[in-house]
Amino acid sequence: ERIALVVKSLGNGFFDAAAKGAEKAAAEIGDVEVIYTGPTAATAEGQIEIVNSLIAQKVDAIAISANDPDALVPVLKKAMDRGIKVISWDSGVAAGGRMMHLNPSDTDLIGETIIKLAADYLPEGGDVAILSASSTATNQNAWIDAAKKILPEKFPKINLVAVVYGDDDSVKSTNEAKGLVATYPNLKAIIAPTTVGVVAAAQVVTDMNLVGKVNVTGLALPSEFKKFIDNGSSKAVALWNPIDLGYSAVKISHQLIKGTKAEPGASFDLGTVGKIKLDDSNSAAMAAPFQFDASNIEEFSKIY
Amino acid sequence: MSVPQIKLSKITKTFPGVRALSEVDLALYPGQVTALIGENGAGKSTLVKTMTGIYQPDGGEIFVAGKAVNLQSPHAAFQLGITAIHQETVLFDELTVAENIFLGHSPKTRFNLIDWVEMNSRARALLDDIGASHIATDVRLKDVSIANKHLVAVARALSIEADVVIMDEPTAALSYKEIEDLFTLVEKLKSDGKAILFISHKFDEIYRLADRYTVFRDGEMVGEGLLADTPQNEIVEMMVGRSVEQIFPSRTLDIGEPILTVQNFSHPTEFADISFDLHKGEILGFYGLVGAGRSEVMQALFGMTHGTSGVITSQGKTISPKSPAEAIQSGIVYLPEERGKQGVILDLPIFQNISLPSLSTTSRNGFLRMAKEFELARTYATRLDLRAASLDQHAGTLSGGNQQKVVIAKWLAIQPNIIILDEPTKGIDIGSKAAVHAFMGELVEQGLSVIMVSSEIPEVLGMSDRVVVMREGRMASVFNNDDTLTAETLIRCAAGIEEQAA
Amino acid sequence: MTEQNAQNRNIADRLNTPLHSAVFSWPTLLLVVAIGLFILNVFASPYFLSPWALSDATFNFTEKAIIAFAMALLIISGEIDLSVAAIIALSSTMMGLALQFGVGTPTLVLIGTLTGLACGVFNGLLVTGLGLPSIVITIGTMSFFRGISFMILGDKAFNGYPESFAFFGQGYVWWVISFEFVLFIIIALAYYILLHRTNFGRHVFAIGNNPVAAQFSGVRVARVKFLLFCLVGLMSGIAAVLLTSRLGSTRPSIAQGWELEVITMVVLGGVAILGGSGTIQGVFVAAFVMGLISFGLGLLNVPGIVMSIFIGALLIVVIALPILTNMLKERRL
Amino acid sequence: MRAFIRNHEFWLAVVVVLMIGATAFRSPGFASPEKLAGIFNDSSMLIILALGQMVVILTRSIDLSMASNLALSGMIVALINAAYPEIPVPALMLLATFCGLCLGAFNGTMIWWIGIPSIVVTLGTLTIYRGFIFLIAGGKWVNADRFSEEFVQYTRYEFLGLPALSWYAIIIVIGFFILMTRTSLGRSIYAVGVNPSAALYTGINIGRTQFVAFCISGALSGFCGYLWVSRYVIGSVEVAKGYELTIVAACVIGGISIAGGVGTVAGAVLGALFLGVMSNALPVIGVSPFWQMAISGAAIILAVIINASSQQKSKRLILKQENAAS
Ligand SMILES: Nc1ncnc2c1ncn2[C@@H]1O[C@H](COP(=O)(O)OP(=O)(O)OP(=O)(O)O)[C@@H](O)[C@H]1O
Ligand SMILES: Nc1ncnc2c1ncn2[C@@H]1O[C@H](COP(=O)(O)OP(=O)(O)OP(=O)(O)O)[C@@H](O)[C@H]1O
Ligand SMILES: [Mg+2]
Ligand SMILES: [Mg+2]
Repeated sequence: ERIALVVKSLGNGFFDAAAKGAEKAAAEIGDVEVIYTGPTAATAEGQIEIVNSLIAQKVDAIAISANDPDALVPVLKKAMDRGIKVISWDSGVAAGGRMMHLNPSDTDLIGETIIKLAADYLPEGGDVAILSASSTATNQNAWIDAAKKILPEKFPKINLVAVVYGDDDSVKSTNEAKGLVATYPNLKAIIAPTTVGVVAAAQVVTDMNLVGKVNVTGLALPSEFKKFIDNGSSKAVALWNPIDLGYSAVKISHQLIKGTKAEPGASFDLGTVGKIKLDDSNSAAMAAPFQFDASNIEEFSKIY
Repeated sequence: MSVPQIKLSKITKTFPGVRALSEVDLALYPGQVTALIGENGAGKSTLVKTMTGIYQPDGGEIFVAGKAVNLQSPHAAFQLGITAIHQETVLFDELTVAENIFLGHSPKTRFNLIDWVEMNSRARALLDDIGASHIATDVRLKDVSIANKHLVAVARALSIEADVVIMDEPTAALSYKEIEDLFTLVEKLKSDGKAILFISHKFDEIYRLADRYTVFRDGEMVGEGLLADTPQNEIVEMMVGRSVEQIFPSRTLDIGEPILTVQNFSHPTEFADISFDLHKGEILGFYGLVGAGRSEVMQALFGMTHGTSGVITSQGKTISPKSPAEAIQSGIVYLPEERGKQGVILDLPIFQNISLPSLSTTSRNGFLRMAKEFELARTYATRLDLRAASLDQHAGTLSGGNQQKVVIAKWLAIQPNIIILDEPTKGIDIGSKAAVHAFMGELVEQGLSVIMVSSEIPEVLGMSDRVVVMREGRMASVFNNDDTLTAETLIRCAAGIEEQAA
Repeated sequence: MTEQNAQNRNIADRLNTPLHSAVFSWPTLLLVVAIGLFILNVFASPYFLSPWALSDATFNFTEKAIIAFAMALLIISGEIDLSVAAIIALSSTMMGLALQFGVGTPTLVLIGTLTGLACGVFNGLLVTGLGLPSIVITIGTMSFFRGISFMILGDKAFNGYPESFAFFGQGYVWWVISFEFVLFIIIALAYYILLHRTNFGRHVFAIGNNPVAAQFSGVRVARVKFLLFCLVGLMSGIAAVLLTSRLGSTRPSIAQGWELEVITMVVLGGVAILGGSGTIQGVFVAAFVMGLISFGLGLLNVPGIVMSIFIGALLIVVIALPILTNMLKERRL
Repeated sequence: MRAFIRNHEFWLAVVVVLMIGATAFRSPGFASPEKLAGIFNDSSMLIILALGQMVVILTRSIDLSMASNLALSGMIVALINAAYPEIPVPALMLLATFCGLCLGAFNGTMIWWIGIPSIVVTLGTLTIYRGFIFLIAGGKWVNADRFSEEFVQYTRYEFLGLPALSWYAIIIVIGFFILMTRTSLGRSIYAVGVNPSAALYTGINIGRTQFVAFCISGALSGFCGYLWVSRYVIGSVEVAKGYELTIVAACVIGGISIAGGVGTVAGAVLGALFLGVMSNALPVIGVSPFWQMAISGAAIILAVIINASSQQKSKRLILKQENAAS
């Protein structure tokens, strides 16, 4: 039994951690080979070529974190036509291109969390900006939409001035972060719901001596971000457990292969992580994001 | 006899597939000019490059002032006092005059950096020395006129204290007056006791300047001696291997209707008010100093240049060629001056070179028919006695003379009415020259009309029915080539001397 | 030069027979490489020899190859176009834009190809009209065309192409034979005829070898080059239709980096980068070689970036080999 | 004086100053010394790389592998720093430069000894070098956390108000100015580009000069490899991807002729500054960054057109009388 874990791009610490979880699940199930693959640049075209070769290899399941919700649909449809089980996780694919989607957490909850992370340290309110990954990343867009929706209700004093895109490329993210600081002199916080972006923004804040003036926050791997909590450029960030995510993706794929139907209401056993149930759009969410700050980052940076 | 300043002994040099020099000897003596004579491709320039360290010989020895030396690089040659004015341009348009003179051996400061101040002042002194005080040292070479460029090349050659000065066809690109200046300089160098090697295809120059001669044929030395003791036909026989009559083909004048009429043909910067007619079966010569604008006029007639005005009538119809393609359609073809760059396409097979302008006739609806192409190429290749192994051999593998034949074949194949030959014998040895002249005679006999641009007076006088003389972009005069027309008249007219007298 | 003289000298038409020349030619050598790779793949992966797998694999190169054929002609003529990928992006964006106005599939295809053609005209005018060096002009238009896509799309994407539009990039003509593959074969044939069997093709070779001499021989150099830029633009437009249809969406970053892949394909196909020589057969086989390498290594789950090492090395080795053997031969002479 | 005004570099400098002026008009803070220093610092790497590319282009070649060379050299020192933080950073800078030099020398060897056109060789090594990054790093990134503090600081230390990165660029620019105008090597590089066959007759070895040019561009790429990784605090396969064409663009805008032999150090620096100022100015004057690409594309096209018309061969004007009269 072969399950392919296709990620947005290789080398990203978040996905490397997810791959670890996938291996764990495979070892638990036994007789499962995990193929961990992805393009080096986060593009849909690169993922399409990879999916094509996975189809040719007749893998049993593909679990993908997609760079583009629509561009991948045709090729994933083809995979399903050839009898391959397809799920998306982390960053989803439009409904036609997958059997189910595994959200790392509830979208609205993440949207709220990323704003809250900034608002917690801004009792007076103020200007904040979002530095996202690529403009087509499904998950990012969903979170940002959720955040925008919740702003007027729950955080009236927080003023979202801009959303910019760093394409998960460190240079572009750095330049965009610099642009934000230059364009909005009263900026109080940069929210980057992506690991590459949050690191780049924190580095910019450090370099431009803005520690204490601009707070960087968002979603980050503790192991990659510890430095910036330590130096004060960031007060706190949040993330779910990527290991659990990879683990669950493989568990679900395995159950699909074994014949479980992916339909609204169906439930999957995620072993050590627990159980999930599919909603009307055939998606399910895992745990709430977990917050890291000066008190616990040391401990978690050793894990993922 | 004194000790030769430089002596070459049994020098051999091979290129892939060509033995350019085989065991040649040459000696140059101080205070003497030695002429090196030979057909195209005889190996003259190759020898020059071996003497200046650009090529390393495969065998043989070189002695400078009696000592065996090894010329590993142009620098080594410099240091031994050997300098050359090469056949091809060896100058740098984008660099300054001073730098062109000193590149490779520029004066340096203590930190081994180039000393621009010193370089400029030394260049100044050198140019003044050779009577070129009008050339500034800090302008870019591209802003210097062609004749002055040549003086810069001379200054470069003299920028080192040389005992041996080599000149490889220095007069090929010069006009009458510049040639005279150069000769004065050579005389001066000679009286300074330099050993001089002079290469030229023009026998009048050789007899005027040189004391000794050496003749090469196919990379071998076939004779040497004192010019005073040797008549020209003997030398020609040595270099060609047979005797060549320097007689222009005689032909019965059979000149018909005007076939091309040009009126007030003008170009904003290059030429103005050109008016002449060309008759059927006529050879019309165009004479002028280099740079008089003859090629420009011809290329404009051929549609290469734009922005011209005037009226051109060909066979009763007014034409205004906007491109060579249009000129060809109206029956005018042009054999360009620079054979290698503008004439043949070196990496295309011979048959494709020949058929290129005729493709519309050999092909059907735009689709190639190779058989027809071969047929066409074969017809004209045999007619011109082309020497080649096969028709699909690349034109670049042919000798210069045979390449010229390919270009001529290409134009004959489209059966033109008017053929313009621009310096058809420039840089061509005496044997091939006679063949080209004979061929021109054949063309007009078949009813074609020929315009021949030439800077060689004997050729102009020997071949043309009438001669147009151009000066500074304008027509100076038109002469009927009867017995009264002399070389002196042409030169005076081209140089504008008669005008001053009037 | 007399009749007699002519008769006793005989010049052969050809030194070698056409068959002999064909056997010892670049495309043949490359074909051997391709067959070798095929066999290697059969042994390397059990999944390789399946009609569907092979059919899927063709998608990796057909779009690029379609541009490569036109690019081959352009490079043979001594010019180059680095803006092809940007043209794809702009064509795709224009189709997406048209889609917002609810046009149908035929109009979409027309807009895609015409945008490509228009870009080609733009390049062609700049290069031949103003006599500018194509390598720098197309570096400029490369940013310019893609830049316009970014101006129009910003960080958004166009989706929702009609069902019927999907046929071009996803449809099959017969069994495993995709529409793209059929189009690729037809275009290859068309370019083979254009380059090797027509006057136009001959002019392209003449220009590439010596544009000045070609001009002096009555070839309309500027016109031919202009047409070649138009062809490259048109082919990029067609590739844009195929790729957009295959992806079902348009983003401004589409086809990023393709220009270098297309040129690699052309050079691997034996086209001299400095112009003057090359064959369509060579490019055709080169497309398969690149396809086989990336598909074969893909089956072994080798990341794309590592595959590119093989392709880069192949490029250098394949160009260096004939030069090296020549050098050895000459030394022996 | 007239020569000076006709000078391409002069006009490019005017354009750059106008751009700064116009932006400052819209957003007064833009022309403050700190902001200008920031822009210079942002352009530093491009300046260094453009100088390397300039040397190569001057010899009638092109180096498309600079960005991959940069990324590979950068990854090598990043990995070494992550594994052995105790190795002093200057040693790593030298090592990066040396790596780059070797990679450049490989290009140069292929071009000199085997005689493959430079565009083919560097097109090949463009992908090969980048592939090697993946192999040596095992596909992983080197993240901010794994670098030593010193490694990161060596581009940031300030001296006279400018970060070290800017100083590296300034020193290299001065060095290149001397190299190109006052040394035999510099002049040979021009000579080879202006007229290769004439260069041969002057005793310049064309192949060797091109080889040296590729070594120079390689060494500078390698050095920038360290700078890049230190500046952006990340080592990954994607570092500087596609940057090779930006470098060429800077050269083209700077008036360096792709046909070789024409171009100056000042031109390359100004070309890089032009792009640097533009990318800094657009967001400030409220132009969407999405417009930047199209604008820089248009700038390149315009630059080429202007260069071509200014470098056009001066007409011969053999019709002297007429022109004297009019
Ligand atoms: N670099 C080279 N490679 C190959 N063959 C060469 C090279 N240089 C010269 N040759 C060949 O060597 C022979 C001698 O050439 P060379 O230039 O010395 O002739 P030349 O006597 O100077 O002729 P011309 O009067 O036309 O100047 C010719 O057959 C030429 O084709
Ligand atoms: N001042 C100059 N600057 C640059 N090139 C020049 C100059 N004068 C002449 N030339 C070059 O010399 C060649 C001859 O010039 P042109 O064709 O106008 O005159 P011509 O009378 O035909 O000379 P020729 O006798 O050489 O054919 C041309 O190819 C031209 O490029
Ligand atoms: Mg010669
Ligand atoms: Mg002329």
